[in-house]
Amino acid sequence: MQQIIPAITLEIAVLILGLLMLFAEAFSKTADRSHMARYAIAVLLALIGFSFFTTPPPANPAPGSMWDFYAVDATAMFFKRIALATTAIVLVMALEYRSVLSKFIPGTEEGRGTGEFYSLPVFICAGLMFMASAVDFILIFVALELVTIGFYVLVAYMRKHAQSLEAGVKYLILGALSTGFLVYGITWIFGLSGHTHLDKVRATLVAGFAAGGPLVGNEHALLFGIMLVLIALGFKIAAAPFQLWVPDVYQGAPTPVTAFLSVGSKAAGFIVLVRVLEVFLAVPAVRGKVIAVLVLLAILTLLYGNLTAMPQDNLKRLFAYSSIAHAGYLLIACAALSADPFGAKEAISFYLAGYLVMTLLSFLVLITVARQSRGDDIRHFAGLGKRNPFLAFAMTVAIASLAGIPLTAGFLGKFLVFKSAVAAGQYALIAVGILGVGAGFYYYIKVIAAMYWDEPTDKTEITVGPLTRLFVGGLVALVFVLGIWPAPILNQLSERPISAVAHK
Amino acid sequence: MTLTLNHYLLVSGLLFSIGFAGVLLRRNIIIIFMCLELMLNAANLSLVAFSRFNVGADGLPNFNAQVLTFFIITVAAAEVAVGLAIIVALYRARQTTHVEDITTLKF
Amino acid sequence: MTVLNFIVLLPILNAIAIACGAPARKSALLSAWTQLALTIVAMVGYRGGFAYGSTWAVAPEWGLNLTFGVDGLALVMLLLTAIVTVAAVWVTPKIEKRENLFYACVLLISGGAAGAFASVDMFFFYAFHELALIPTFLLIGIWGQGERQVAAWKITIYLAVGSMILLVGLAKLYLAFPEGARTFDMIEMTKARHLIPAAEQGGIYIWLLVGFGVLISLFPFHSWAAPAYAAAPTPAAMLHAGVLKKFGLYGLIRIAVPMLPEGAKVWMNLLLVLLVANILYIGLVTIAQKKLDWMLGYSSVMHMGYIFLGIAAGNAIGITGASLLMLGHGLSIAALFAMCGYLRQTSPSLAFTSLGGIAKKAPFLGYAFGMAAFASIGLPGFANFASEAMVFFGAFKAGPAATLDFSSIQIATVCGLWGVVISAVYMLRAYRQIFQGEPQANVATFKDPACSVKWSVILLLAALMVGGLWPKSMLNFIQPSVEALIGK
Amino acid sequence: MNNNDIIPWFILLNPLITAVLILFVFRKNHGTAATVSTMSAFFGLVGSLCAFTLAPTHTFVRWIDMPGLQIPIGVQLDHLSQLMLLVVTGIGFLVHLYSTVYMEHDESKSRFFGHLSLFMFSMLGIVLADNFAMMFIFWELVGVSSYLLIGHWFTRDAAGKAANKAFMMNRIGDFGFMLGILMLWSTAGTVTFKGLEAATGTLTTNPMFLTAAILLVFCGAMGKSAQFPLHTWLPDAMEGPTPVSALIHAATMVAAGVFMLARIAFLIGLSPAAALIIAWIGAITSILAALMATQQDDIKRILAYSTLSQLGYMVMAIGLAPDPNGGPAMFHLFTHAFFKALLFLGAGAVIHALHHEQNIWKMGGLSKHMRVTSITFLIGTLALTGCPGLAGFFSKDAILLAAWSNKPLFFIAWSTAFLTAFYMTRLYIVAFTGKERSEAAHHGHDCPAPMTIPLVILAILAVCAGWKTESYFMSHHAEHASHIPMLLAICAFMFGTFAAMTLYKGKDKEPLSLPLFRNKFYLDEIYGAIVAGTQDVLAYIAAKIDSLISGIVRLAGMAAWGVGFLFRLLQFGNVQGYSFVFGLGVVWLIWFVVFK
Repeated sequence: MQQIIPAITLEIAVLILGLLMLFAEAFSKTADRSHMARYAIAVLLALIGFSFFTTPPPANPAPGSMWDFYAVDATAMFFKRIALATTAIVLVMALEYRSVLSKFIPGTEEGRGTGEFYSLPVFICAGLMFMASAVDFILIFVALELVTIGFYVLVAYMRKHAQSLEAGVKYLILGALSTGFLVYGITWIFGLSGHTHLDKVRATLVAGFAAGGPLVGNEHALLFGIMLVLIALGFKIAAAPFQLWVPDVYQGAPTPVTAFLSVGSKAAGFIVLVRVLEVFLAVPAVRGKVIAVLVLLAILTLLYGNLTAMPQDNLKRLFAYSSIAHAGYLLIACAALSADPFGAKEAISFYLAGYLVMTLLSFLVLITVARQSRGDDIRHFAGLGKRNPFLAFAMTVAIASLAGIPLTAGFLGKFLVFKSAVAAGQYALIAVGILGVGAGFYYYIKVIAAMYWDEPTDKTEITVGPLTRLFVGGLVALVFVLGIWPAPILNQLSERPISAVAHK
Repeated sequence: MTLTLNHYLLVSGLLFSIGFAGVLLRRNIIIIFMCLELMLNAANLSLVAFSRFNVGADGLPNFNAQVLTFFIITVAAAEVAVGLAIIVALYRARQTTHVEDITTLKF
Repeated sequence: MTVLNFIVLLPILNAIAIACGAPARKSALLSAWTQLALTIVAMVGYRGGFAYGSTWAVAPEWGLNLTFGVDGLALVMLLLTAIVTVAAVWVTPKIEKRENLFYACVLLISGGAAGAFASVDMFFFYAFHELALIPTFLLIGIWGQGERQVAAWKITIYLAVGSMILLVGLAKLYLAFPEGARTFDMIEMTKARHLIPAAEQGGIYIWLLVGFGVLISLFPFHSWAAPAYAAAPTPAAMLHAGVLKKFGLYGLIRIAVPMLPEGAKVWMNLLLVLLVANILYIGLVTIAQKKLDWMLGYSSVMHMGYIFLGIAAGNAIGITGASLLMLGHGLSIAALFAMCGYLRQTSPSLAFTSLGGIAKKAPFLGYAFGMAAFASIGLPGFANFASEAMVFFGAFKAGPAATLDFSSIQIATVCGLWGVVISAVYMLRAYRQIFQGEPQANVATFKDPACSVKWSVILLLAALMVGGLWPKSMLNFIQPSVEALIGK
Repeated sequence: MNNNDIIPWFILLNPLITAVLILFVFRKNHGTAATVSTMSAFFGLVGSLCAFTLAPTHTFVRWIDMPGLQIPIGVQLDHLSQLMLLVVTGIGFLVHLYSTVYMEHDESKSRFFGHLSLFMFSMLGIVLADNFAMMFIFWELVGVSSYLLIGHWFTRDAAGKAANKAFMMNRIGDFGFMLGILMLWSTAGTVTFKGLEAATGTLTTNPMFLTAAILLVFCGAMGKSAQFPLHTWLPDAMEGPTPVSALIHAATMVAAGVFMLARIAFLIGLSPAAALIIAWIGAITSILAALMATQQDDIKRILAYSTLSQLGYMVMAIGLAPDPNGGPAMFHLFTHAFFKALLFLGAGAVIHALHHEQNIWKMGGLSKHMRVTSITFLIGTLALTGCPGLAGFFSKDAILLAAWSNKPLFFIAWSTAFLTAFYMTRLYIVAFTGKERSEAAHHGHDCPAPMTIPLVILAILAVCAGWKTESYFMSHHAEHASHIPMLLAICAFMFGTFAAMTLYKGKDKEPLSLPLFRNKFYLDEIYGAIVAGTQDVLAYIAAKIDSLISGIVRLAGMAAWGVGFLFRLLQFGNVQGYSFVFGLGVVWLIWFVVFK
């Protein structure tokens, strides 16, 4: 059995899964919806398996066909798998979280009304997968909105919980604002190039801004459009100064949604960012400015994320700030994208993969512990080393990886990022990055100190369900495997990009 | 006086700015939300304008932009649906739609 | 699987086993002794070159493989690791809380150090060293004393930042090779060193120097060391000051010296200034200390200056001396910390003024401490003297002969010689105040330590004397490796 | 390696094995320790006697051996070392024998004998060394064994301090010594004495360099042989047990500096400037120490200052007449070893008999109670003061003769000879004649045989060691150009003795009061002030700077935290405010790219 499934089948399957779940939610007789999530997890994991047998795109696709806006290359497939895996783990978290959830939604019975909470991530997953393949501004926009609107609902899902609603409203307003900037920016780029397909946009722009080309003199217009797009994407990936929504929304949202936001939304933002940057950076007339802006954004983001996390006591909020910091590291690689295209792309992809694993691991532990300690402050983790050594160890691994200690996935990601920054000669970024790592150690290790140094305030043992235990164990193993033996991931990325947007 | 592309762009820019100003200045979340829709419509206007003034070799306008416009309208509708639902839920929970009142999450 | 794999894996697997509930002290001791025995087996069976190689592909396209292999220099460092591990585990008193976690952390530090020394691959060389970061943090924070929490944060963040700087330096070095020749294999890199453009070497060298320098507590990046050692539980201080700190020096010898000779020239004067500051300035700071543990911590910082001097010399004599000094210093500081730990356990305070006349009450301790103290200030008969002398010979030879117009490295050598006087000042004063004089009231019930402490100190001192009386036993391993490294 | 080569190795390793055996096996068994140690010293003496008859040999093993740096451990048996072996093992054996009684009731007797054997090993290492590095190694080892022996009674605070001081002063000297070795090695490429001798051509290319190197090496001798200004440790070292003072701080170890200079006499001969400076330093030491000795009350301290003074004599002699065979310096070293050891052991017998009374003004009339001791002490005194016919006369004469060519030095040397006669006579008269001035002095008695036998043997040697032995030390026979120096020396002896006799005969307390001399020219105080003013102040400043550096690091951390806290204030919860910041960001970026 090899390569018989067209890639688009995966998205279609995910969409159908989502629809089936909605039907089940509407027509199911029993109150307990957890089986839906379990089936969905199984299907999503199966789809990851199927994804290895997809057909490559046709060599010369007919004009006007699907391939005009949909590309399948190594990076795209990689991110599709990331989306599937993330969604599956988020569903595991959702299962772990369901007792908390049902307290805050209308309904009398335990479990009633949670079905949408399981099905919406599946739709978002479809959006993420489309985004991974999107090479046309239209598809990018639509996929991005599919994801964003899904998140609006999920963030505000706990309708009896004021903070969840508040987070939802904030996300809604700021998200819509960024959408406005995105489309307005796309408008300007379209206006200059006359195309929405990235490859054609690039070709037109490069020719147009070449010496004597028709567009010479319009650099400012192009830069204006590019900046608007970058601002919108900066919002999605939580780059300073467009990051203000992140801590509030992360803290208010149901924790599985927070995890999904920090992984899925960020991954989606970065894959789009990389795709559009490859277009913008190809135009010599604006390249310098774009890089300068990326450097500025990266420095601001690194400083803001890392320093602001230092005085933080709430773990969810701390992870929110740290996710801003991680966006900063990824932006370092983005700034190196034109000097070291392949290395930087590899760095971004690998960093995201590692980030996914460690973030999901930390949130999985966070949900389990927070539910039983009744709170998600750092002090609720005090003495976890005694209350549940397994979870404490898992959290230590996650923290070590987030902080960037070698032999973990997070370290290898950082290494690749710094390597490409060195290759690009971005020493200011490196200096700020090192500062950030130092600050990062401070706030990450705070968690370890709480877990091992401090005596528990609440001596009850913390129990872990079998599914959660399985996934925690798996993710711990994955953190080490990625950190020590990255070959499988790299092999997926090493295949040179074959889509139209690839550097030729 | 003939209407040039620049006129359209100017109007669209004004729309965008008015929308953004509304977001910054109005206190009621529903009105803020309406202003956000205004910003999307500014984009729509300029897109159509670009499409109209960017006539291809075959003499037809560039339909890509018009397709995008339709998508934006559709997406905006979905966004409004979800957004209003959230705002209604918020109003039910907190009996307010003022931005100053929803500041429990901070620092 | 070679014997080397076992040497590296043993402590790590043992740490995992202990964390999972194996009897802590017994298995830790067993593992440490086995590690030592295996290391000796490996040394006996060593026949030159890089031996006991084994490799697993990790990312072949970057030239990244998990490759183990040792030359003579690495073997000596492994021996240091093994001996200090045995001693560190052995001297550990009864741990009241979370014994298993304690021993697991200790063994992880040891395993990390062994892994780093046994790695041929630059990436894993770096990675293994960092394995010790979290265990050190836990050891100091949970079982430490004094300002343990502040010290734990400080050492962890400081070393993390240093490691990041080092990482950037290593990345620069990796990228300095032309595409196609890039590899993380340090042997291959050394062979291909001529491919590094001379103009770029300075830029790489300074990153490595600062990065490694932080890990080694090179002035002015030393302020983590003394507080951490004063706060750390005895085995952690022994392993960290004795073994882990040598990682940075080993790295400089393994990477910076052979691959970046031009870079070394660019920064020579800076390095000399810093190392002289390490020797003289830190020496003075050490004199000003009023507590034994702080004094030992600072003295360990000070002695790094001599090793840097050997490295700065850049010739076979200096670097061989520096390598031997790593062994000597590691053993002597471990012995001193072991006994300092015992004193701390039994005395109310380690302030010099509150101790006195202990030699009368505890003759063994008086003797052993005296020997270790004399060893650390370079008394002949211990490895420190032979190596310090070689460092001085090598460093002095790096300048011109038969002229009083000394070059900068010769001036640094003179300063280093004066440092020998300074170290005698503080060590002898400490010894006099603690051990000599009439026994004070608060040490009236003082007794010699139990066998475990005694024998682990004896083990360390014996190893020191073997290296000092018969330096060729170690030089036979070190010298060919160093000569191969610097290409003579 | 034939039999002849084994003997020096035996001499060298024999005490080491003994020391190890005592310190590790016979720790608790004091009697055995003393016996083993004394037997081993005896074997050493026998070995040295055999070695004296052997032809010069030289064997070595490679200790450090790499391209560019060879440091052998070798034994070199030649003219110089053969004689020195005899001195060291001979006096060593007698001191061992003496100690078996002197230290009889000491509770750490085995430790004492262990360290004594360790000292013998180290000292013999210096004597036999065939190269500078090895000499330096044993140089340090004698330093440490001296440290251990001075601090034998370490519970006494003064002993600990004295031991420390001795080690520190030696360390300072060794700083120069090592640097000198490095300079010579870097130029000649070898550390062996033979190699250096062969490389004189290279060494003399830069005379300034050679002078500096020799003087630096001489620093080592200044420390070990207690030359001004590094001399202050030697009087304090008298805190150690008296046999130790006799062996280490009178006869052998302190002479190691002179021996070392004799070893490199061929180098000193190449640099007249260095030789002159060495001679002057020796002369200054000898006169200063003699002046200080005139006002001391502690019997051991008087002898210690006298040792200093005589060592200065020897060093001066080296500077004046560097001779590969030793010259007058080694000759004086040879004779001085016997009578000074004799004097110390005699003093020890007095102290032992008087239950640790060391103040000469609390003695008196001891010649009545301690016949053997007082007679032998008198012989020692006469030998030291240069009474014609005794050993000291010949060697001093040789030195004065050598100094005759340099009149200022001769004058100093002559004054020293006069002062020596003065203060030694003072010591003898006050301590041994007149009436008993304390209860203890009434109960003085001669000591048991193992203590008196060494006195007698040494007394015999003190008388006849100078007879016909001078030629052994002279590589070429210079005719006595003038008899004036000899006559002047006799005058010095007579004036000094006479002056002291008239001044001190029958006195019960010090008739002269010269605070400057009594307080040793205040040098200890000056040094203390220098150390306090430089080292301690610098250490204090350095420690302050260091806490500043830590403070900066800490401040950086706090600053990061504070900036983070300030940033956090941006997160004030109002979504409109967030939009505003968003808008600011937009405006800033657009301004940055479009208008800048």
